[in-house]
Amino acid sequence: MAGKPIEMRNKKTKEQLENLKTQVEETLSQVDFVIGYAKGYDVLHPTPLFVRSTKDAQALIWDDFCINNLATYLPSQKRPGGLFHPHEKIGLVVKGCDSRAVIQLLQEGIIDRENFKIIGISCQGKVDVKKLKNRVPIERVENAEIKEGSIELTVDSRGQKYPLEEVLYSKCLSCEYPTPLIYDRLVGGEGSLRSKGPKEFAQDPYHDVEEFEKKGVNERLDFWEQEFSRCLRCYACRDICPFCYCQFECIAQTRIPHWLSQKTASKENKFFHMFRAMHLAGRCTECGECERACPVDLPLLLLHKKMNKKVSELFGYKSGINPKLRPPLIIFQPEEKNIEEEKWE
Amino acid sequence: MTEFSTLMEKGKEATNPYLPEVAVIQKIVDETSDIKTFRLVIKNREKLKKFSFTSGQVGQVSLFGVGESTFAISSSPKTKDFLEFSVMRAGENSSALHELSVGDAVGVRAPFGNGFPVKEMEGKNILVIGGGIGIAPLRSLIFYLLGEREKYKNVKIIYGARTPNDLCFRRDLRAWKRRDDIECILAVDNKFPGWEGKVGFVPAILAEEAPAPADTVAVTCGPPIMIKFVLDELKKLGFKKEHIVTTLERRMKCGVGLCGRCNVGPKYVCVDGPVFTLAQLEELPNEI
Amino acid sequence: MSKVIAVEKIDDWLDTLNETHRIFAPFKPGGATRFEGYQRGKELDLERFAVSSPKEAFFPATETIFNFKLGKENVSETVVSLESQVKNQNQIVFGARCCDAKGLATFDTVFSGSGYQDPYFKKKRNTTLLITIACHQPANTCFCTSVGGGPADPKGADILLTSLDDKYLAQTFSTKAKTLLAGSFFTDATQKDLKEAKDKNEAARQKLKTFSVERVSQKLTKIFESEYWNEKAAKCLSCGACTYTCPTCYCFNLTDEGKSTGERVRTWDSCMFPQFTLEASGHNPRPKKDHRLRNRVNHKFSYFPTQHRMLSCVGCGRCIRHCPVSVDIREIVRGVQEV
Amino acid sequence: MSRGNLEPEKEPVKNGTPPKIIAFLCNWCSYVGADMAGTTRLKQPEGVEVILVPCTGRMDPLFPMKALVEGAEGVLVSGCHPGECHHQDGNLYARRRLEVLKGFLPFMGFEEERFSYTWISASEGKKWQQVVTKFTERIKSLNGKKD
Repeated sequence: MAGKPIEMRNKKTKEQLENLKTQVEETLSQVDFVIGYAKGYDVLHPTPLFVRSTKDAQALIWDDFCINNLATYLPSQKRPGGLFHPHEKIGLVVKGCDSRAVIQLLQEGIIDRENFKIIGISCQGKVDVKKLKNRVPIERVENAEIKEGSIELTVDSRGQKYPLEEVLYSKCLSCEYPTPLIYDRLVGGEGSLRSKGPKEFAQDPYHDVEEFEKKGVNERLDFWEQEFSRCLRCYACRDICPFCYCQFECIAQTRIPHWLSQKTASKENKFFHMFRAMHLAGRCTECGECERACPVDLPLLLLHKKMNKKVSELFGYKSGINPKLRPPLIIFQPEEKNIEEEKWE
Repeated sequence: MTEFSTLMEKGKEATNPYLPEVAVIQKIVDETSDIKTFRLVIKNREKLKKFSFTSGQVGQVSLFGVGESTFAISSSPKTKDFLEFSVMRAGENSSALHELSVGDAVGVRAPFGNGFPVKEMEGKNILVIGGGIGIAPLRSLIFYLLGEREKYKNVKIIYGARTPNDLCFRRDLRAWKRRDDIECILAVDNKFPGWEGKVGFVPAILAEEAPAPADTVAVTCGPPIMIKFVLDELKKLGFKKEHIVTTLERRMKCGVGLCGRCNVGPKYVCVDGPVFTLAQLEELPNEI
Repeated sequence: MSKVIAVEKIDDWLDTLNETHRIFAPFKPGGATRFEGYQRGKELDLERFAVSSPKEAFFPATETIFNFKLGKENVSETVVSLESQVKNQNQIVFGARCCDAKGLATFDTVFSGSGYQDPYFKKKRNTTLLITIACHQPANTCFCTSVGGGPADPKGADILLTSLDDKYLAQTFSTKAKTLLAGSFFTDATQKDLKEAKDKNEAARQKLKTFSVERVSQKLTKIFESEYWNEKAAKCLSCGACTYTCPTCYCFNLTDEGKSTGERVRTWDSCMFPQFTLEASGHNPRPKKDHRLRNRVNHKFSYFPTQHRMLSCVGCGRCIRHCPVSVDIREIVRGVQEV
Repeated sequence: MSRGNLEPEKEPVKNGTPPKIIAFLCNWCSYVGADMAGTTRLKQPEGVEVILVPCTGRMDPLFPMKALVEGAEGVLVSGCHPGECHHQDGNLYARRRLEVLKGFLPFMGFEEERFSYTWISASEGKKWQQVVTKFTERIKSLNGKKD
């Protein structure tokens, strides 16, 4: 390709932003509001923006940090209207990985297709701020730019460079759907081919799950005991998840039924995350928002990727790909191909 | 046991306000299909003797292993040898309480909150308007008024419920009806075979009775929807905001203004309430 | 009293203190820096901002209020034995920031204020010393100077350490603190040390952008019904990350666990959770997330100041940094002034 | 560190006491089969606590999960054979959920042997005896290996 690839990347991002603004403005006439991204408190943290007028649309941004999965606002409880099913029509800016969440919500019948308009936008991978946080004190970042295959952060007026492969989200390094699978409008044409990640990583997104499975059972037990002792039970992972739309009746907090004690010992925390993983079996689309939202950096995506790996091995099902498919755990086959009955002789 | 003194004994200086006092159920009266009155006797006799409260104050009843919930004290402040709570079966704790029988133990933390302004009400006419389980704190107030009858001008009670079977404290109602120094008007929402009293919602009965607002304090408790219309009606009838007294309901846990749950604006219902005048309510944000 | 201690002596100093006190200090177990029990060899992280404030040393996320044991003496009489004891343990919180220390003023006002008092908090508060470190590199989410604090504000601290490159200046602000500065680790501070510390703290203060929160309290009561809250809460997920990491949030829950023997447990709770004000009847005075966000901001900047004549926000910025969608309380508070 | 998820204060099971095992049995087939094993005097291990469920279709995968987290050392689920379910397809739904659970538990630090599900009809008392004995042996061997 002519020109250095990274300048092309920035060029494409800028074009997409202009195109996005016009697409959002056009969508405004068909919906009550459009949800996109705006500048947050610093360059690394864009924040969701609710656009209700062309004036709001000017605040829209699109860059290498816009990571929020905005599909989480589709189920009614999280919408500004909150509690009930308002007949609001919503416009939504959706990346490839987010589009899987939209499709899965459609498969579950929790949202009605004619109630929202999707503005798809192809994606070139997003920078994982937690990977930066472990390398440089990001709370004092002044500027961030992509230059020649790396990201250059200015912190305390000193520049630090990191190759993109090192700091992109792991899900981006093995991304299969840079272009959204569902959209009413598409900004910026087809997505770039899967960005070249570290070789063994690019092929198998479940690489980290397999690594963890190799450990001994006690090592795994101790690992989770240690990790979940940090959990604050703030439920950010649950409340940002597009599929946890029963916050009001979540069994983590109800007394009838009384599944979980409010104590925050590692055992209770572990049981909460385990049953959330079970509730997401065959539904989670690995958008990774739970891991991003966790204030104490728990490796939550690992849990849900293990569950998805099991579900795909057993039923060959991948969540949020085909709106016609029914989620695997609410159907069955009289003869299950990959499940044999345990032998007791 | 423990080196802490409970709320029952020391009130504000209780060294551990979270620690309940163990009490035993002495008597259970089935007021209606879903309301029971529990007569509790605190096991520690001296604490019970020293215990005092004002009508309108509430208490927290603990079912160990289940939880705690807030109920108005429905017995008279004058009775010293027991406490009564009238409980409607609603959530986990009240349902568990309904399963208990005489002799079972519960925990009690009381009194909480401010209670009715019985001192300021002296020398005035008193209008008591109750609905459903809202009659519980008002029963305690009526007992108090009858005990100090001469301090108050005329006393009028308007009490309504869905059906005659939903009227609580029927024995007391009959006693009040027989008295000539108070007026007791009972109502049910709609006609019911064998019912001669008034028919209609409490706010409508209030409009029909149209009591004169002069030198009268109105005290009302009941479901939020009834309170809303009763307050409007009282304002229409010309009652002064300072002379309209009601109570607020909130989810409560600590009951002593520490756990931050039961606020309406800057006020905490468990310590600044549950009794508020309409004047005070109108200063608070509209979040009822 | 002011003394000086070399940086490499800090670990030894903590070791000796560890024999008589239980020390809470910031460590980096996973990715997140967090206040945890001190152990020799665990690598201190004094540079990063700890995720949740050291309030856990005074107000643990889970605490037993009392144990109960139900036993039937005879069929008609049930016996209940209640047993509640507050462990007596000398503690030290080391490496807190000045905003964390100031946050404790809110806890003191509520839990050992004029009304009912909390014995569990008071016992820990009276047996815990606070060693804070002046901030010389505030984060872009810090706004302590806008709410009456500062990067080197000693309020609430027993000892304030100020970094002077290879050594720390240690200033005491309570009688108890003096006992900690004994021992061979410390030498007397010189005037030069004091001057250098003052300059560094002043330089840190200049780095912070200050905005005014004047009249916010009165304005908040006026705009209670405005659409402003619907807009500001639109992106909020109503989770508990802001409240659980906040140094001044003290709301808690009381629940019972166990059947015939068990305990009543106090655990953190959040006004942002829908169940916080849900009543048994099903009525909820704050059913929607904009009600809840409005209540949280009002509590910090209007309700608490009306009751106690002090703000209940110390400007540490944790609710901004740890919000999954970056709701920015500075933006909300400044916006209130313009509605 | 709590091994096998017993409450830390509880000491690990000495080899004398039977391991704590929970068996969820469906009301129409496996419970009857297990009952038959009892009435025909087939020798069964101690310490197995049976919980009756109307059908394996009612089996919320959180039941075994909660049991194991709270300290049960083994959980067994058994229902009618696929195709013979009293409620037509309860066991067919359950098969998928329980298979997913079985694949997930080891990842969280529970030995594979701690959870199994199987199908035992009303007449298979013998099979029940075989299953419950083998399952308990496996759990005992787990504890033996660990201490």
